[in-house]
Formats: sequence, structure tokens, C-alpha cells
Amino acid sequence: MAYVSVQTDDFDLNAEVACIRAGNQDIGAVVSFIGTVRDIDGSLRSMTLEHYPGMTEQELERIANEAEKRWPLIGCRIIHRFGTLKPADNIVLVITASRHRSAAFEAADFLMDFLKSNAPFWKKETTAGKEQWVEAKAADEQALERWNS
Amino acid sequence: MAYVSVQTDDFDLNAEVACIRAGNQDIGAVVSFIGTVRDIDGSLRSMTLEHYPGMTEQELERIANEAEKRWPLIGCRIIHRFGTLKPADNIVLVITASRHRSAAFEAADFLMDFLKSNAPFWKKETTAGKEQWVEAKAADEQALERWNS
Amino acid sequence: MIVKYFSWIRENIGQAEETLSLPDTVKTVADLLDYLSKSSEGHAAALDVRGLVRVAVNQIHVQHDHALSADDEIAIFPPVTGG
Amino acid sequence: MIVKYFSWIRENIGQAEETLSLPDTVKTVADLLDYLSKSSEGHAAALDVRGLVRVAVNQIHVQHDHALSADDEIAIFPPVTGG
Repeated sequence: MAYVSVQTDDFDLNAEVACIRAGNQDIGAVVSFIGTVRDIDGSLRSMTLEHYPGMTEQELERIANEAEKRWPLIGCRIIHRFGTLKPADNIVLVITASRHRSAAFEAADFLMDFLKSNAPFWKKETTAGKEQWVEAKAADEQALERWNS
Repeated sequence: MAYVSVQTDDFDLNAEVACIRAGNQDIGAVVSFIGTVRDIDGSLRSMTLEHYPGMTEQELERIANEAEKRWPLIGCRIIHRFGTLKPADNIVLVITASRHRSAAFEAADFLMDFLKSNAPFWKKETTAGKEQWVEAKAADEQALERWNS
Repeated sequence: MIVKYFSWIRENIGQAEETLSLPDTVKTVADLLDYLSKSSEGHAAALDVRGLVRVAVNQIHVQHDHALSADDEIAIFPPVTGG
Repeated sequence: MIVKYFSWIRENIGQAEETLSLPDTVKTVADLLDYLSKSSEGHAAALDVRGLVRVAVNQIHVQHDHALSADDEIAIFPPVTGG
């Protein structure tokens, strides 16, 4: 049921939401999360995402299946881009659909937490003078722990 | 900063997300919630939303301002429709944008909980034989209490 | 004082709005609900279960012990069901 | 055994992938990391801080005590930063 895509192309939010809603009149709630390339101080030129082809798709499907086990989802879509992106470009899209809002909200939140700590992507930032790999945040590991209680 | 609209017209998700992102390169996360007219067993013909003009707008603004006080949001939009809608039509859209995902997720969740229990809207369902006002759910009152702790 | 009704409370009462001059004994929202309940069978039916009656004064939610002023805009409605 | 490297571990080692025939003494992921660390300065630098070394075997995340088989596909990378 879940749809997963790892791609260089951008995605279209309206089209993806339409896909998840198509033919499902029992959907009452659709939650979308878009993660974007952030440029806090105007110095970022580009961001390059490397990934592990094969494992990435498998890992995203595993995460989506886990969400579908935990919540009564009617639909679940994950699209993650790789390659070189510009400031404000889209990186990732997660959409969940369910009868009631709490399942859609919680599942989308869960998907992003698991994706952040498990999907094999690595970001490298290019600023005026240099290239630098983004460091993993302790906050992301902590966010994961919420879902074990 | 928050944008609030109460309208009969449908909304366009892409256009609304574009509005919130325009000119903000420090956004890293955009969460959208769409509430739709649900038809579980195929019997629903239409749903009519009545509201309290004047108070509705004021209440939605109050709720948005409260969210902006609690989380570091870069943008916040609430659009709620009224009038007669068909199964699978859009009812409500909430969008939040922030630097990090937790603020956007929590604020959107909070906005929907407060809107559900405070915005003066009332739904009436029309099925084959009859019209019936939708009853408020105890679960919605309980959802509110989460935010007081 | 203007009193507005919404949803099934409006339908039971049979009008969306009425303008009232209240006796001095009506000091709070609870007093107003008691007073209105006596004005017709429709009012009584609509306001019968006080636990289902929500009130806004000047477009702000209030409790039933809220004190009223002569020029308030009152709205009486069941629990909201938007979103 | 195929070993793939990603992100700055790949850059430090200077190649994306290598094929190895391991001695019998290499039984676990931890053994493999020790063995690789001795194979070049780049490897040593890349794998120096074991707490920053994540490993997948046959495209599944594993702990450092995971036992290896001769035909495993191993991937070695720093903590992930997607999303």
C-alpha cells in the first residue's frame, strides 16, 4: 500500500496528495511533511545528497510498513530526492492519510523521525569557500526514542 | 504573520504552500493538514457547514496567534470552508512552516485540536433519507488537554 | 441585547436571532438561559440540556457564570464540530 | 566480500567500494573494522572514531558485534543525515 520513491526529480505536492486520495472517500485527514534545503545566513550555494541505492528504497519501505502496522493508515507515500539541490529546494515529502487526524499526524511524525535516523542519505553543504558534510544531530536520535515508550 | 481565511471556495494546496514559503529560505519544514468530507459507507450525499461570521475569523486568528507564541513558526495559514460540500471535498487546511520539523508538526497538531473544539463551525450531514447534525466527540475535548501539561 | 442561535439550537428555536430587553434579574449567562427557556417550547427544547449549550459573548467563548451587559452580542450554540 | 563506503568515510578511504578476501580471524563487524583500519592511513583515519561508524550488512543496519559471512555485502558509513 505504501509508495516509496528515491529520485533526483522534484515532486508535486498536489499530484502526490491526489494519488493518495484517489478513490478513497473514507479519508478524513491528510498530513503532508515537506523537508527543504535551509539557508539560514545566505551563504549556502548548494546541498548534495548521497545515498545507498538499493538499501535506501528497502529502508524507506521498512519504515513505511512499520507505520502502517502502528496506525490505521489508508495511504502512505515517501519521496526522497538525491543529487545536488539549491537553497529552498524540496528534499523529502511524506504524506499520510487516515480516517481521523491523530493517526495521520502521528504516523507522519514517526516516519520523519525514523527516516532521519535510518534512511541511508548523507548531506554535504557547499558554501562560498568550502564543502562540508552535515553532522548528525543528537536531537534526531532522541526524537526516535519517543516511539519506544 | 498568520493568515486566516473563512471561505466557500476550495483552496489549492500548492498555491498555499508557495505563499508560506515565498521569500523564506530559512524554512526547513512545512507541515500541511487537510481535513476532508468523509463518507464511510457510501450513504453521504452532502455536508453543510454553518459558522458564526465574525467570531470564526477572530477565533481562528486567536488560535494561530497562540501557536505562534508557543512555537518558533516562520509561517502559519488556516483556511476553513463553509457552505455545502460533497464527499471527499476539502473542508480545512492548516499549514505551518519552521526551521525544524518538531515545531511545524506540533503546531499543526495543536492548531487542529484547538480549531476542532473552539472554532464556531457546525456540520450537518445529508444522507438519502435525512439530515443530521454531527455530534461533537469527547475525543476532541480530550485531545485539547494534551496541550495544557 | 442581541441573541444569535446556531445549528440545531437555531432550528429548535425557529429563528437565527432575536433582540431582547431583559429584566434586571438576568445578570449572568445562566440567568439568560433560564429566562429564555421559559419564553417558548422551542426555546425550552433547544436549551434543555445545559451541558450541550455553549455561549459566546461579544464573539468570545464564556462560561455560564459570565456576567452580562445590556449591549452584549450573545451567541448560543451546541458544541462546535468544524475542522 | 564487497565493502562499500559512503560520505566522508568514502572520501577518506579514497574509494567507494573494494572486494576483500578476509582471514578467518575476522568474524564480526568489529573484527572487520579493526582489520580495515590497519590496511591504510586513509582507512585508519576514516574508521578512527568507532562511535561514528555505522555498518549495514546486506543492506540492513547491524551492530558492531554482528557476525559476518564470506558473501555478505558490507556498507560502512557515518550517521545518516537525510530528511
